[in-house]
Amino acid sequence: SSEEGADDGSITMGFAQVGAESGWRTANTTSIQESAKEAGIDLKFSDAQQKQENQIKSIRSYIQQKVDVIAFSPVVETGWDAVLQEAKRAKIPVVLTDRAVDTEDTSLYVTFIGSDFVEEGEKAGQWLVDNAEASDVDKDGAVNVVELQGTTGSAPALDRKKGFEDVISSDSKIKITASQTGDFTRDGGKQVMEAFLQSTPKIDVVYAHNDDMGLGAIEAIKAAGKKPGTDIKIITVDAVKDGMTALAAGEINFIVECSPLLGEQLMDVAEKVVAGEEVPDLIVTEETTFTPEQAAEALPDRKY
Amino acid sequence: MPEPTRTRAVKELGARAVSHRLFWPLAALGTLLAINLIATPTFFNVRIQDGHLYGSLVDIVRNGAPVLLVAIGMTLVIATRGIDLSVGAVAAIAGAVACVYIVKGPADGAAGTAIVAISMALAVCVALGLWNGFLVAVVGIQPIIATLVLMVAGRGIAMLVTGGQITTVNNDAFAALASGHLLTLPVAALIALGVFAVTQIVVRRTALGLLIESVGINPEASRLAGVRSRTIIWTVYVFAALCAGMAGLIIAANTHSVNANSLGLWIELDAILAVVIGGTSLAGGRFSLTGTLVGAMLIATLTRTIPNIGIPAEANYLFKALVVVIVCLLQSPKARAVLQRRREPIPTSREEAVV
Amino acid sequence: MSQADVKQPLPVVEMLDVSITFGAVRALDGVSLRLLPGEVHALMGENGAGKSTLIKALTGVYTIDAGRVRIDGVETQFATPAAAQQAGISTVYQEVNLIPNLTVAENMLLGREPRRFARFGPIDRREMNRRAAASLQSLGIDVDPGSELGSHPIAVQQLVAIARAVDTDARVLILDEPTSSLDADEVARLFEVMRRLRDQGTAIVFVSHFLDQVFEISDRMTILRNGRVVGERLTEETTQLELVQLMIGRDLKVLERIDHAVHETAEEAAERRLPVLSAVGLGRKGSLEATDLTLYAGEVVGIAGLLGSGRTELARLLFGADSADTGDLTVKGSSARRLRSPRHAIDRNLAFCSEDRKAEGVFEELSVADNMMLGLQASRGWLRPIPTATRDKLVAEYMTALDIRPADPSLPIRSLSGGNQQKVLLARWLITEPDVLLLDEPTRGIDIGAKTQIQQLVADLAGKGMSVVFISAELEEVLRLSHRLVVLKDRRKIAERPNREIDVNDVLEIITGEPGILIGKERADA
Amino acid sequence: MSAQVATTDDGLLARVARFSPPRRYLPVLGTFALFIGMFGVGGIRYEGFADPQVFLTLLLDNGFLIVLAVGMTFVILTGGIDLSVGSNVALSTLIAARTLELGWPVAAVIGVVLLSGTLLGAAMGLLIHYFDIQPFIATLAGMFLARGLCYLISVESIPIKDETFSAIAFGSITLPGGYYLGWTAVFALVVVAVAAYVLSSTRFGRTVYALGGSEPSALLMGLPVAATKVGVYAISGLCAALGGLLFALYTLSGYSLHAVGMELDAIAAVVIGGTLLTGGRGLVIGSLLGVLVLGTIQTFISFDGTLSSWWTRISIGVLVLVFVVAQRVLTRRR
Ligand SMILES: Nc1ncnc2c1ncn2[C@@H]1O[C@H](COP(=O)(O)OP(=O)(O)OP(=O)(O)O)[C@@H](O)[C@H]1O
Ligand SMILES: Nc1ncnc2c1ncn2[C@@H]1O[C@H](COP(=O)(O)OP(=O)(O)OP(=O)(O)O)[C@@H](O)[C@H]1O
Ligand SMILES: [Mg+2]
Ligand SMILES: [Mg+2]
Repeated sequence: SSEEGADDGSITMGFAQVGAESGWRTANTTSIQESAKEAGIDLKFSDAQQKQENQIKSIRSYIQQKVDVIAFSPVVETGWDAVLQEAKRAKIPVVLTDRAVDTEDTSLYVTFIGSDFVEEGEKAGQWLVDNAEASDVDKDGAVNVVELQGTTGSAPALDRKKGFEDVISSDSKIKITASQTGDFTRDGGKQVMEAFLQSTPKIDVVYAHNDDMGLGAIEAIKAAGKKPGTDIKIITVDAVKDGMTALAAGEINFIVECSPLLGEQLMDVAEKVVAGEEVPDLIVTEETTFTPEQAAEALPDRKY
Repeated sequence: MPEPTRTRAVKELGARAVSHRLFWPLAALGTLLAINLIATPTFFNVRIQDGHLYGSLVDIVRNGAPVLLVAIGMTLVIATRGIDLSVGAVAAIAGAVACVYIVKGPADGAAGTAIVAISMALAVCVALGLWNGFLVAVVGIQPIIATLVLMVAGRGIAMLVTGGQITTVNNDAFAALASGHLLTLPVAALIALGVFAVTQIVVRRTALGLLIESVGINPEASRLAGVRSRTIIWTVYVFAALCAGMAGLIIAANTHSVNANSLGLWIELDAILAVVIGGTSLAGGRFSLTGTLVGAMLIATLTRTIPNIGIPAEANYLFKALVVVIVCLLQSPKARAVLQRRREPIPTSREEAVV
Repeated sequence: MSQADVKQPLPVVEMLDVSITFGAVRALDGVSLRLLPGEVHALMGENGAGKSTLIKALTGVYTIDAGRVRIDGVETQFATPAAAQQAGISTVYQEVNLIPNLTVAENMLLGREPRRFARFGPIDRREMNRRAAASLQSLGIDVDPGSELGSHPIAVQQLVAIARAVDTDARVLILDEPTSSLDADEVARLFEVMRRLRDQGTAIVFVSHFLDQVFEISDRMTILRNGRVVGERLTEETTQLELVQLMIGRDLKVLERIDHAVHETAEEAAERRLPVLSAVGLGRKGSLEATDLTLYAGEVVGIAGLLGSGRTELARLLFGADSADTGDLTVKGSSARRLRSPRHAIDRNLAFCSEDRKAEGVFEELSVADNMMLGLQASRGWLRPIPTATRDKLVAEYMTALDIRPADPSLPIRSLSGGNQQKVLLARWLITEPDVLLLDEPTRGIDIGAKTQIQQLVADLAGKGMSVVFISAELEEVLRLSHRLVVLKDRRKIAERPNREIDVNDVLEIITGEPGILIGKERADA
Repeated sequence: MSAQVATTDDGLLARVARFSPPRRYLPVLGTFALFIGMFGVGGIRYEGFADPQVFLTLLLDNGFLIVLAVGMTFVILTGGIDLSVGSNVALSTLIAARTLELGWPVAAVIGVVLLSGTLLGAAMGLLIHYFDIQPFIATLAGMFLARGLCYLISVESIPIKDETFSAIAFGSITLPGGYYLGWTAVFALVVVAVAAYVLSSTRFGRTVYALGGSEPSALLMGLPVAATKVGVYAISGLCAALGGLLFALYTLSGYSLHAVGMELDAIAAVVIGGTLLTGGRGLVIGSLLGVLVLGTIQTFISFDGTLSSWWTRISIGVLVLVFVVAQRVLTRRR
């Protein structure tokens, strides 16, 4: 129980992870598990396999187990009021990681640690606007972008699309000529890109919602006898190791980072919350962007 | 009098073509291709680039290879009244084993390493197939549940192998499985078509096909007739796993990487769909590998059509549902009977006019 | 036709020039049938003559291609069997058609279950069991109405199907081979019920291959051959010989010859005494007590016993279809302990033709040829396919030898009539040239012509040195064919006699333990 | 034949002692025994596991799955399968959320959701019965269709802010001892009871079993095969819509990616509950137990809390295996 937890000085945290759907996510999980061990926090971990109902169940079970703090990375933004209400009644503080929830009652959670997907899209768009001239590879005065969306309807896919579109609308030269889902996978990215290469003439830029789809697109572009990064510019989001390697090799032109290494920050916040200290409502993780040069520099000590 | 005779002969030929089992799937395939051609006039163009064929049609056959492979194995399993839901997970395991071996292996770029990795992955698949076959044939668990076990656990095993990471390999020999070319043709397509041809020959030139069908049609009668049903069931599950493994390797090679979570996800549904579109009944018994080939190509073409004609991502599923329903309706004898009854009055009235 | 009678009442059912075609097979070709209230009307014909098809055409299972159906003079075409049932036509189809996973009572009352409280109340199980029990009892069947139907032997299932059909207040009752697996006692009780219903004015259609039964119960008969009506007769004005000639269009002299053949070989076999298979203490808990049995080459062993006496079980144990708990088997001198699977039995040159053709015999979707070759192919293994030439030769040979019709081996077997399917199954085993052939009810539901052919075949096979076990519900048939008779009762062997020393009455005496009462009709055939 | 007359003078104890369950209840009893066993093991291993509230929460957390499994039971009993229920749930949540957003009255919202779910189910039933399309394929198409319609309604998730909905979602019955049971769980149990009644005591129910036993026979026996077959898919659709409403209450949102793969959970639950996938045998109560078993596995894993995500999958797979094999052994021994 929470008193016991306070007595012996150790904190029990229940963490409900989304799943293990990508390399990014497993890096996130590893970061949390390792940081918990370092911080001496007893971590109860569960994997919802991308299902909201599973996550709700886990959180309920954490409430029943009377953990000291609950953290989770919501599968969806909506639909958390009921279970968070229960946590509140049981006086267990809740920390959100990575993705926000959509609720009017902000007292339901203590804080949010994570990235802002819309902003990631905006950063990608901004780079394109800034480099519009160079990105018009075929020099016809129009920058034709094809977009590889994430899983249809998922929050990162929606937000990265939105942020990107918002920014590029400021430049009338830049147009999205085709957009299709590649389901966040390399195979999906490759197959969709193959189709685009045949059906959509004059592609200047590929904007992929994650590195994996971008890497798939690179394969397709190579197979079509073109040079990725040169004949077609590529922008992606995430900055996982494979993506950074391709960026350093000049096959990708720009990556917006979305860091999975939230573990340390999370444990920090958890300790403070349990100790009754004040924490800010919003902790946006420090995220940067990478150009090929920066990538080459950062690559050697990249963990994931 | 030659004129009417000829028209009648043509009519009869047409009627026979229409009543052929594969007429409607082929017609649907043709229609899809035609739609693509209208959307992209260059759709059928195939050119030689760097000494190999390049074009949408080539892509379709190459990208359709994994589904075709899985569907070939699935056809035989279904013919014995079974079903194998675990093929997606098995594909993921195969990819994981091969990629992890290559990365951890002594010389990760060498062709030898790739060969060892591939053999190892396929050996693991045989073991998984034996496991499925054991549950179905020996323990006597319903196939759908027996293979559900591996479907759920298998992806976990694949993640265990990769440690949850996307494992990327740099091995040209391995990559050649998917993107390599032999005699200007993509290796992946050659593998799938090769497996198709060999299976077709083995199944129809030996008695295996007949025995598989007999087990599927009436298990008890085949037991009494002395058919070694257990061995046959076991064999088809091993074969299905092996096919799934090859599919997994091709998918992994296609992107030089394995993502245990997404590799081959839902491929079992596509494969089953291909089998059924090809005219093999899920109730077991008579099967048609050629039908499966057509079905798999139909699905590959469908996948290609969506981005090609610019269907928005949100409408993918609607489009897929539509195509599936139409193809299946066209194939159903009952639906065709309804259609024909509707069509009948037209020729009659014309004949009346002539007389 | 000629027998127009002025005093005849209005027919309940009138079928006029009905035709039905299945693919290339013209199953019915302008068939007409009149059914009068208060008569038992026998529908006669060889296997495949079109009897079942005619029935299904009437009750809406098949839609007819041409012709008309009148019910009470009103033109009608039933769209579904349900519609026919609603119009008062109650049918027992040829294959036992009930639901194995439901209870006996549920099967009997399915679709008209008694409700509690009101019309839309819950089903009243107690009332249901009570009513089922009552109507079963009137047919003299003693089964627990609450037990699962599938747990009973086929005969009981058939009786339940009859009880279900009889239980409705139908104006027309159609029974397609209801007696194929019933024993004499049960047939007698069924006939009692049929007579009662007839006297109440029900029109009954009765199909059977047992001529005696037909002559005992029917008033009138319509005879079909190859999908055409070849005659409509009053039973009392017709002789069995006439009927058979109408049905098959040729004479029957073969029966005499079989009797002759059997006795000749009996002597020879007795001299040779070569044991092919011997079982010592073979048994299985719950189905057969430990039994000894030795089979000799060139000998037919008949197994007699009442329904449920364990005949099928014995055959299945000998073949390894069920594995025995106790006992030893010796096949041709080498001990096989117990056979663990049919595979083992087949490897030792045994063959077994199951009584349940549909569930354990045919592969409905496969062609006649495939069905025939499957046994041989299975024992060769998949790697050694039978060469096409050999295959075609064998198939053609057996198609003619057993007179299988239609004579097209590429047809799916399901489009053959029941009797012809049975012949294909026989062919399957004959092709493997077994040393021991176990035949469980090979003549059930088979017309007299085919039956004679099969009997002849059995005698010939034994003559050539095969050892045959012959099981049949028809004592006459068993006695006519076998050299030696084994009698089972209550899952136990109670007697074993050479055929010479025994007749029908003796067997009945052995089984009942009372002096045999001659059942007149059974004698007539001999 | 007087066995049916109840012998009331028989002592109750004696009757209980003599009681041996009919064979058709064996699988369900097996499931029940294993469920109790799992709870026992959990209670010993983890503190707080044996708390009755854990069990009550199990019902609450799985209410929608229970309803879904009930519908699936009807379909599977006829020998069919329904892959569309997961998508149908998602569609229902979205229709509910969108119509509520548009300000429709709650009754109308519920009506529309139930109607659309039932129609989708019935449409698949029509395809299956009248056009001989195999259930697996027809419902696969239904699955694509429903998911596609979801995206058509909204790609983004829509929160439900309606007061009535929240009131129902948060509502619970307080039981003696301070325990509580959510209204949605109560509702799910009511659905189970109704379904059990329909299957065991109505003509429709018996016809469902008959269809699973032998469809050609059922046709020849003059049973309403068409109506029943279309009916079970309509019921499955209705249950999916009900499940969707419960899910919408559970998450107070509508979203196109809800309930992906939930059809597999429902099928697994039905099978674990002892229903044969070939049809004709099984009980609704078994499906309820099946859902509870699946739920317990999850509770187990979150109480344990140390399993890597892949170990979760592997352990679920192993548990399902153990379960199915145990049940197989139990039912084999007659
Ligand atoms: N469903 C079917 N498809 C194709 N042909 C069929 C079908 N049913 C029956 N036939 C054919 O129609 C003919 C008549 O068969 P039917 O079953 O009516 O014979 P029957 O007189 O009842 O014979 P039996 O005494 O053996 O039952 C046979 O030649 C049979 O092969
Ligand atoms: N699957 C089964 N489950 C339970 N009891 C069975 C089963 N099969 C047969 N029996 C019982 O075993 C006994 C012997 O049946 P068996 O079929 O051997 O009789 P039979 O003498 O061969 O009769 P038939 O003339 O029907 O072939 C019967 O009393 C029957 O009720
Ligand atoms: Mg340009
Ligand atoms: Mg017949």
